[in-house]
Amino acid sequence: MRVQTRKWLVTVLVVGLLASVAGIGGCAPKAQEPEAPAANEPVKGGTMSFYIGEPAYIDPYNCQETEGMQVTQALFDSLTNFDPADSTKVIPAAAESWEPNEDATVWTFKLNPNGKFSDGTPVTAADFVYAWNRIANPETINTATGKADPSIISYHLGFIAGFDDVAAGKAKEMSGLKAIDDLTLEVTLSQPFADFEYVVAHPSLAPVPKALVEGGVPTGSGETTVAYGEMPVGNGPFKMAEPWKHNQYIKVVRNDNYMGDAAYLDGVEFRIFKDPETAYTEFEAGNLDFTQIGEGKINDAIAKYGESDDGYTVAEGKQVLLGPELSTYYLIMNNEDEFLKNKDLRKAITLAINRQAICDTVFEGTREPADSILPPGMAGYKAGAWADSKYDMEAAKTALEAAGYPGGKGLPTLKLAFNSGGGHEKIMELVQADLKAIGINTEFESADFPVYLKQLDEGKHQLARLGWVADYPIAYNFLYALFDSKSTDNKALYKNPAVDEAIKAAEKITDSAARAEEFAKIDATIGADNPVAPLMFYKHHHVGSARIRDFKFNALYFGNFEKAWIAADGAAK
Amino acid sequence: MLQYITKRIVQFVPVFFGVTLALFLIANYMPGADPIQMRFGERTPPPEIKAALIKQYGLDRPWYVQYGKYLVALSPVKSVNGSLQWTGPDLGTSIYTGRPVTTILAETYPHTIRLALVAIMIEIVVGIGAGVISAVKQYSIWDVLVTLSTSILVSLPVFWLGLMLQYFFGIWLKGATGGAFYLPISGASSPFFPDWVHMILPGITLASVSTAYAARIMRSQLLEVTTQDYIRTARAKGLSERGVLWRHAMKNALIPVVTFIGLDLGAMFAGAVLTETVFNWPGVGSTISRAIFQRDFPIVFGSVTAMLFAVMIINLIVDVSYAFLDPRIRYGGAGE
Amino acid sequence: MAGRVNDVDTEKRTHEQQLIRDGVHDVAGQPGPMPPLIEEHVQHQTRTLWGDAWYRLRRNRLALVALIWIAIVALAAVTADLWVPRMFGDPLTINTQTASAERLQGPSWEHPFGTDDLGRDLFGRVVYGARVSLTVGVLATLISVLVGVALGAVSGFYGKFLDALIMRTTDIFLAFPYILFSILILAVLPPEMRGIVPVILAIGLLGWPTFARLFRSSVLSVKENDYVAAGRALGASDARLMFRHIAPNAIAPIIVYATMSIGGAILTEAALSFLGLGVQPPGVSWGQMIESSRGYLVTQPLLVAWPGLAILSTVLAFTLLGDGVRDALDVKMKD
Amino acid sequence: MAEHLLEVDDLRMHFHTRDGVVKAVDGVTYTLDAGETLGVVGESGSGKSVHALTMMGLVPMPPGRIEGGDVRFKGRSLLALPDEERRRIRGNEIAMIFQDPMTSLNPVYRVGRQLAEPLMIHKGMSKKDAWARAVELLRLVGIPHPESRVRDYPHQFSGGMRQRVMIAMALACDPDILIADEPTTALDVTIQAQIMELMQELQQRTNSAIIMITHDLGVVADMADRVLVMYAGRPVEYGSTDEVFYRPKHPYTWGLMDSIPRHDVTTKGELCPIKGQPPSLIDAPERCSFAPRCPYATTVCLESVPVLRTVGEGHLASCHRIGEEGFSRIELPCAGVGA
Repeated sequence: MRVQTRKWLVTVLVVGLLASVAGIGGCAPKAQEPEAPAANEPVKGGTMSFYIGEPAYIDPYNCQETEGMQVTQALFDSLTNFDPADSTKVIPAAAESWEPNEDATVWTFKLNPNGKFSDGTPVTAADFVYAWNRIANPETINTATGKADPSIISYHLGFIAGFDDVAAGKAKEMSGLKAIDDLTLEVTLSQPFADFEYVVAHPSLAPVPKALVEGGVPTGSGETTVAYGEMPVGNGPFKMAEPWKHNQYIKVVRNDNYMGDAAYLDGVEFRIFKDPETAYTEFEAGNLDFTQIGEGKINDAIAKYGESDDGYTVAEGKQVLLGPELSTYYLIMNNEDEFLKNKDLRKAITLAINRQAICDTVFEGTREPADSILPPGMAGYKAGAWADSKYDMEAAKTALEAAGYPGGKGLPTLKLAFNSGGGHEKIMELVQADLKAIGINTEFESADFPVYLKQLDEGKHQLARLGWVADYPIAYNFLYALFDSKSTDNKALYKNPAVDEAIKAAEKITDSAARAEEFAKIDATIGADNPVAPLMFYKHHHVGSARIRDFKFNALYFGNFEKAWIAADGAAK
Repeated sequence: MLQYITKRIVQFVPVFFGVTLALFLIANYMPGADPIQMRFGERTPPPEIKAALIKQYGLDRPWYVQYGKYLVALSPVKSVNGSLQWTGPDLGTSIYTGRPVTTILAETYPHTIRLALVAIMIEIVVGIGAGVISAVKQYSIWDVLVTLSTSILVSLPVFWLGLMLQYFFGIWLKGATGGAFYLPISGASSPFFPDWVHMILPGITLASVSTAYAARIMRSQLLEVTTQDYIRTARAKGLSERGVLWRHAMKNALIPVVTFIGLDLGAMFAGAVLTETVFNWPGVGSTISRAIFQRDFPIVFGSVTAMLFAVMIINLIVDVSYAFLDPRIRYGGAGE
Repeated sequence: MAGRVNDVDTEKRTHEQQLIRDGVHDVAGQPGPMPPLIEEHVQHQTRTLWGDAWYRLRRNRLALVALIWIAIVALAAVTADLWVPRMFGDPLTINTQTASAERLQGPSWEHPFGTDDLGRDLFGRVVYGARVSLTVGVLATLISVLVGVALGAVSGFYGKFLDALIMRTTDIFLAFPYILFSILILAVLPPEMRGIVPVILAIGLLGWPTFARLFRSSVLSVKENDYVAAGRALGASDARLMFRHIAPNAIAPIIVYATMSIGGAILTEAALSFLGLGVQPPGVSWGQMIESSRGYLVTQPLLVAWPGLAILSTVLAFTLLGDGVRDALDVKMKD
Repeated sequence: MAEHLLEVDDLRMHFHTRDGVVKAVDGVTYTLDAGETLGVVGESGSGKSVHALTMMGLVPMPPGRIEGGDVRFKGRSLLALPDEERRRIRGNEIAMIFQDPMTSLNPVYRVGRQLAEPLMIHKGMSKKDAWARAVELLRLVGIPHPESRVRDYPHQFSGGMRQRVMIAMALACDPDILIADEPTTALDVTIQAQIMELMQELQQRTNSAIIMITHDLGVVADMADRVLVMYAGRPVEYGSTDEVFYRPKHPYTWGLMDSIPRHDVTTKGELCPIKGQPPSLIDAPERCSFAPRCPYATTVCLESVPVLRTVGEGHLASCHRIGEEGFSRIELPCAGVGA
């Protein structure tokens, strides 16, 4: 690898020099040049390089952020998977089939008999039981450190009967989790939850091989083994080629024991960068196949690389992905605050914000103004569901007057909080300018993330920003978490018993269409109260290289590596 | 000499306790942050899980207990099953990633040291070279150039210099040569360049200010030394100008320069926050600053501890080499 | 042993001129009385030390240009409210309705430096940024000087325990990388306290050790001088010795270092703002401008270049002025 | 006329500084023969050291510039020699001892090495031989335990011992001329006498010529065969020691004499230092440079520069008023500024 690398560099240098001497002008990226039409059939081979930040974990038991999840979902198959074609649907993965009982409290999953870990061991229902109990147990050992390190994503399993006992340390195993036989897994929930089939698609709920988790993973070179967390073995289309090179890269190669179709790619190299800006420069230099586009460069990138047709799939010359993500950026208004508990004031604020300006300036028009808390592409989303979530200065002024603060008179300077360093400053500057325009003065209160989170936790905030990313493409994931009076994520402190009841009732409906309809109604109900001001829906701002084909990066932020391939004549550029 | 080293180490003790204690107090009396919550991002965890983590990191204990535990864990020799064993210092685990701080340091320190050595090489070669040229050719165009460029270099914001280098060598040059030639502008390694190429721009950036200072010190020292009586003596003895410069002036002039470079190396071992941030260099400087932002105090304490020891050892080496260069120190009593 | 020829050496030009004048007027007649030599010499020095320095500074062309530049920047910053909004539009306010049309314009007559990504005039922002930079530079240095000189004086004058305590404290301060220390201090401050004041305090309070050491060593060396011993012998109080004898003579290196420190403080402020710890928007500072336009390095490098050049030119001016002051006051200092 | 060992002929060394031209040495003329000692006296800044450094080629140029005159050593013009040949004379045929022994030795090298250096350069000795000779030289100048001291560093020697080392270094190559630039100024009185004695002793042994630069008239009276009095870069009086001391002609020399405590004159026992300061040499006007301080000055003194003229047997002096009727030394009341 290294040797080849140098040769490549030397060749480039020599070619470059020759070209410049001869006045040819060098070798520019061939992105825009039409290729010979031969290469539309997938071919095997090649390694795709993919930008991620340094993950916290790639061991599924504690894999939470998108960084680690990119790797985990290449290494593992959970029971179900989100349909690459339509992320609001789930398709079979490790489970061939599944079925809930009538009120969606007992779920039975039938595993695919061909399922194997990459070391050849078959995947059994017991592996799921082990993996899930491992997540729930607060004493679980982090294999990389050898110390107890509770999973912070155990909330995925919160509905399983017996979870609370395990979490509280009163039991070791969840009573609701049973391996009926090698290929049958039965899950009993503590309350009806019709969306459970989406939950189990999450990559962190994948099966893990107990022997390797507890005994270490052979690295393949000599007798040495490394902690499972450094080189997880899974049942997915790829397997680790070598232990995780922290802060540098994670290399995975095709798993020949995979139950599904073998991947075309020889492997994927997840290259770790601290910030997307650098990664993007590397991409421009031709050193990366897939990355984010930093702020300010999106239009430039579209001009250079072309915009993808569906917003999710990379094709040559249509390489910039701008598909909506299932997440919403919103401004919390503390519903228990002395001033903000005034519904009309909240309405005035939400009407005053020029969402389009934010999308146009900060994101170069590549995000969409939010007209609901539920993002498009999610079952239950209805355009314009939140009637006041639009820019209307006159209406805002009227609402402000109705609130008892005509022209802002009588209203103190409100605190506008956000976490620093996350690129929120500019959005907040725009919000501040808009609020000022109708007479509401605000002052910034920015803090480092942990400080900010604590402030929100303590409920001291007035106006604050947050973003909510769907774990699974279900409305419940948004509406319960953000607006149920019992939810700890309800940072707006919105309390509406009718909404609490309605959400609970909706989860008993096993028919997905009917359930979606119910959630759409709940969404509108909440929207009428303006507990928060949805600002915009996130969209992808990613770009792939011209040589990768059929690579789909879906709305949930998962890359579909098993179907991707690299054009044979695709140069590094 | 031994006495000298002992004295140095004795002086280090209050510095070590002062800095670490200050850190602990800062960490404890200005909390306002929830580092545990940081792990969960914008999602609030069940209270049991959070409590388990707080307990695990000992964050529920008073600060002096935490400090005491930190000091005990720091000892590389510990009692294991009743007998003393070499276990190496234990710096705890990162709150954010759960990984051992020693592992994180073992990953980041080599990068920091590599970059520091490159920068020091630049500093020695370019800084001392430019200083010598400008002193020897005083008032020449070279002297003016060196003087002016050192003034500019010490007035440059390091991070801005880094960004400009990135623009010219990573972006503009690439466009100008049609992608044939450019330098990598981030990270410590990539499959497309040998590792040393990655060190060029961050190395230059990190070295910039110090190189300018080294050149200035070298120049002023050499000019100062050449006015010394013993230089006149050397000339009067019939030494050639070259002999005077290299045999008599250089060694004397180098003493303060060596001190400066040594201390600078020590400072670089402490991590170059700005350079590492701009170039995404996976070293200890960027790790510490990120840990501070994340309130990942085990990493902050661990890195600072390692840093203090590194700086102390470098300073010790500098002192010893200083004594080696200057017999007045070696033989005690500075003459007069 | 044999007597020596009068060996008081001085080459002060002005002094010499005066001697010639006195001498020549008298040559025609009787040899006139010469002014008493020693006293005249000393008097002359105390009277014109600053005058001399100013004279020499004015003759240093680079330092003069630097001084003028600093004056221009300062004047522009102070008067910004009077002319910037009128000429280029208010660079501190965003109009969200026109922002997307106005943003990222190249340099023009209307916007000499172009506009930023939120459609504000860049030149105006650079001018407003100077306010923060100069304020931080001057105030932070002032704090460092006051604290440093006070502690250095105590340390140098009283010695013993206080000296050891203060010097070990400077060790601690100097052992810890400046930038990390300021990051740490600023990061742990409660968010409502963020802004320019803590930045000034942090830079100022971290900068004192150098001044303390500098002043201490000046005090120590000046203390050895005969006139201090004489003053002591005459029964002068400590305070009187300090203010009348020691301080005026030990202050020159402080002035030189302070001049250069202003530039250093501006750089530190820029670095802290670049790391997101300095001035918070909607305030403007040069470092923060660089930070917030870093993303445009590829497409709009000028957005990054302008504030950087502003920092460079201003800090360079302070560096050159510092060099000039050093030469003018004839202070020996390590670079 | 027989060739002298050294002929200094109207030597002029000016410094071109930003403030103007400094005429540090402005027309010095004398000769020197083997075994002879010339005393050069004058205040600081009178150009006595600079003229010696000019001969040695140790004046940095620029700012220094030789504006005229010549220095002939054994008939060859030193100033016209290429650098390389001049270097071969320095330290070899003409050696120099400096004022401050504390700073004239390189602090970072052992004295042996510093002593061996000229031997290796000029005599082509091996390192070993040179060091052996260095021990000899140390013994010669009276340093006890030279075998071990040769390995010491300068800071381990006392001031007097260091000056002995300097002398040893100057004598290493048996030079024809030894220039001693205020060799005892920085030393204790008792040490001064020892060093002077040592130099005289060594001169007798080697028959080298010595140029003794000093402001100490006592030293000159003791050692010198001839005396050159300099003021403001110019010679004001020149002659044999006896002539100059017993029949001084120049008011400046008179002033110098008055500032010596004399045992043969009993009047008052008061010292009369010369009042005022030596003039700045920058853009000095065309006049007698001593005039502003000269109690005898008249308008004629301000009109032109006096030239050296013969005033006695091999005795020259430059004063406008010499030969004027009634111009003689008068007893002036001292102004009361103690020495």
